[in-house]
Amino acid sequence: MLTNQMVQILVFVILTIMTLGGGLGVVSSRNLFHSALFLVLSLVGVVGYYALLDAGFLAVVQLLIYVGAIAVLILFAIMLSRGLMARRQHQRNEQWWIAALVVLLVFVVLLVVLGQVDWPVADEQALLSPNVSVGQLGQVLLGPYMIPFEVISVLLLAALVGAIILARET
Amino acid sequence: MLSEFAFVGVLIVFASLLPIAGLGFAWLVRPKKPNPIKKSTYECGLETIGGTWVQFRAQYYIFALMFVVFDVEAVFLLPWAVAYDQLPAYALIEAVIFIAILALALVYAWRKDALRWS
Amino acid sequence: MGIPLYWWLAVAAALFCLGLYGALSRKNAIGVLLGIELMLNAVNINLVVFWRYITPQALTGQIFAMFVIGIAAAEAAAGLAIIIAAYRQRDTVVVDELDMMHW
Amino acid sequence: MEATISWLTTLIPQLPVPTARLIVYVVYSAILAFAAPVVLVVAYTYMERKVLARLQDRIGPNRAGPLGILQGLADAVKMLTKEDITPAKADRIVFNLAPMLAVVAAVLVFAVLPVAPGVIGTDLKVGILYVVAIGGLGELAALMAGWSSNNKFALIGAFRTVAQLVSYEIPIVLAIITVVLASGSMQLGAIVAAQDVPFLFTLPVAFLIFFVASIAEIGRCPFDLLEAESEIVAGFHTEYSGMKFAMFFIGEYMHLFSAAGIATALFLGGWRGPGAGEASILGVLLGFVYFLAKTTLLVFVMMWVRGTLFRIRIDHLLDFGWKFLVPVALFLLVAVAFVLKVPVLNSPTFRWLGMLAANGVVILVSLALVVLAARHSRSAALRGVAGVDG
Repeated sequence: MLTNQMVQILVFVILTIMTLGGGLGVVSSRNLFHSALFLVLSLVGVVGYYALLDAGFLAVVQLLIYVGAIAVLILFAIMLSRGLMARRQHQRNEQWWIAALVVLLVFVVLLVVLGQVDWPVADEQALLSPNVSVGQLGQVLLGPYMIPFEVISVLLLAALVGAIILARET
Repeated sequence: MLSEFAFVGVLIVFASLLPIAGLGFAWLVRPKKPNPIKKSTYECGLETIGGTWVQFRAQYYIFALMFVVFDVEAVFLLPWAVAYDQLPAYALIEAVIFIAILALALVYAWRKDALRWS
Repeated sequence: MGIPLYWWLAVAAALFCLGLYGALSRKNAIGVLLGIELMLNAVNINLVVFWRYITPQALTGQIFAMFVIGIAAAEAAAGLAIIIAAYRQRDTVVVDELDMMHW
Repeated sequence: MEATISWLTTLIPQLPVPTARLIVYVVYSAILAFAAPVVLVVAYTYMERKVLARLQDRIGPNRAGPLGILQGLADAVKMLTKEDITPAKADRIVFNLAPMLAVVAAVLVFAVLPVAPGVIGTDLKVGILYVVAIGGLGELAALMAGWSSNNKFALIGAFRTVAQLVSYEIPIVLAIITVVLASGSMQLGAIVAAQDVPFLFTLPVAFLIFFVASIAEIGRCPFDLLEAESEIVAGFHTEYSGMKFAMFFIGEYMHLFSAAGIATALFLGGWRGPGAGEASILGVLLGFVYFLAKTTLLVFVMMWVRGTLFRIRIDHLLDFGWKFLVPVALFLLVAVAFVLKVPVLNSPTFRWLGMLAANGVVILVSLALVVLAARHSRSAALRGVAGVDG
């Protein structure tokens, strides 16, 4: 008999294969276009994570912004820098093995440290009913987080202005 | 406690079975007689001259850029729209400032002719 | 939640390390950017996991994740524009060759 | 769905609820993923051919079966038995994945479509945003197809398709935010429930923006640049043949249906109508009939538009999106937000009238601005001519 927990773990394992497998593809693929597609796979895995964590709004936002917008932007940029695809050059720099060693070290340290911390996990009752709706998000966004809310639009305006100046053909 | 996305998960499985079944069945019944001319790249019967990677115009990138900016702004406006009835009147002013900055981005791109397809 | 908190943290750490490796080892500027996107996502997973497991009644984790996504979009837009501009100027996006900053 | 699950558990008492839920999910998924696409494509291609033929004073399909009703079947057999060619220079894996992704993305939208009272795959709290987000997968499929074909026409077609899709997604999202503002929810079930007066009548400008931009999103005439045979052959799927081409084709017709279905849910009151309700089987069936009728009406209008208008140029297309639809949608959003905060308009009737008034103001102001701009550019052009002459 399938219990809820088994289903959750099964979904978690599938999503982890997608996310980490995609991530591995991003860093190891020799073709940049494939790298970007692996990134999409990985990000879709993260969408699943958010859905599993009951953060429905974030899941959909991740799909919309990352998969729908940022991935398209990256693919466009790859296609625009034409010679990259044709030239079968080495994709790794000379120090890649130092990077690999350092990253491996960081990973082991992180795993050990994360295992030793006694996380203040909330009580059972609170865990069962995460109490966040989009409406509440809106109330907080326009209440305490009003300044960051406005700043985001200024930031995006700045990014747009800068990017248009940079990317325009002169 | 089952996520509201459970149905979407089931549907993804079935939705990917549809093309697999369709392509699989077609693979069984269709003829397979490839030859080099059939498999060449389509260009009105002529061979492609030069690589596929002709230089594309950065114009395409600008449209994708505008799209990303407006998409992110829309994501921040949606919680505002959902909560709007419960929000005090100054939420209107906050949102108007937000939308005005967004409109400024549009006006900038417009004035700089970044939106013109030449 | 049926999944231990440590699993989530381990997965996020693994994704972060993959991204870090990509950002450090790639020759190509777009490849570096892809690595950075992976790292940002790992951070976001952590934010959401901490919200879900430690403060499920507070909204801070989700709000922060939203801001991170917004900032990631701005970063990608500007970063890729720089890469395109550099490509047009120098006909390369190999990071080692883009050295116009130190003359 | 919940009603069906509880009905199933009362029918077979020893059935545990999770199992009943799984059975219902699987059956409904199978309907959405297999039956619906086949029925929709056959029905709508037949309808499209007949409608277009009538508009052009022809008869349309009339050989296969009575009134040519079996034409869709004949096409299906033809597609199945066509040789499937993968170009030698193509990137095989990506080339094969792209059409599958296109179909999966098209099916996934159906999950949140409220087709009848209580009949909806899952009434996500973020339903309408989910629909928009899934649309992004279609862009990805187009880019994958265009890139992996290793063909200039396909690549340029993919670029154009995606530029068009992203440009018209913004007006759609802004129109949706207006609806969310008026209904206070992103849940499609709740949006349908909020429409005692359909938003078509209270937010007509939002409907027009949504509808026009939807036509562009599904790439139909007059926005069918990606299939401009005289310029870029057949767009991003130039290299596709046989069943893989059929996948893109099926995806297109499913998008046609889901775009009309979402417009119905957002603006035409969804399944609502006299007698429709969740209480009885008859009410549910009646609701389904209303939904299908409204959706098919919108599909018919799209076909009518296709038969009447001519294809527009890409610069005009992008200008229309960014320089007309987006500013109008932003203006409308602000106007409706303003009206909803006016304290006098507290009763529902006044709310509706207020929104309608806001829409009227938006129409008048934007039309006035367009006329002024046209006059300005005309006189500028005239001055230019005079300058050359003088």
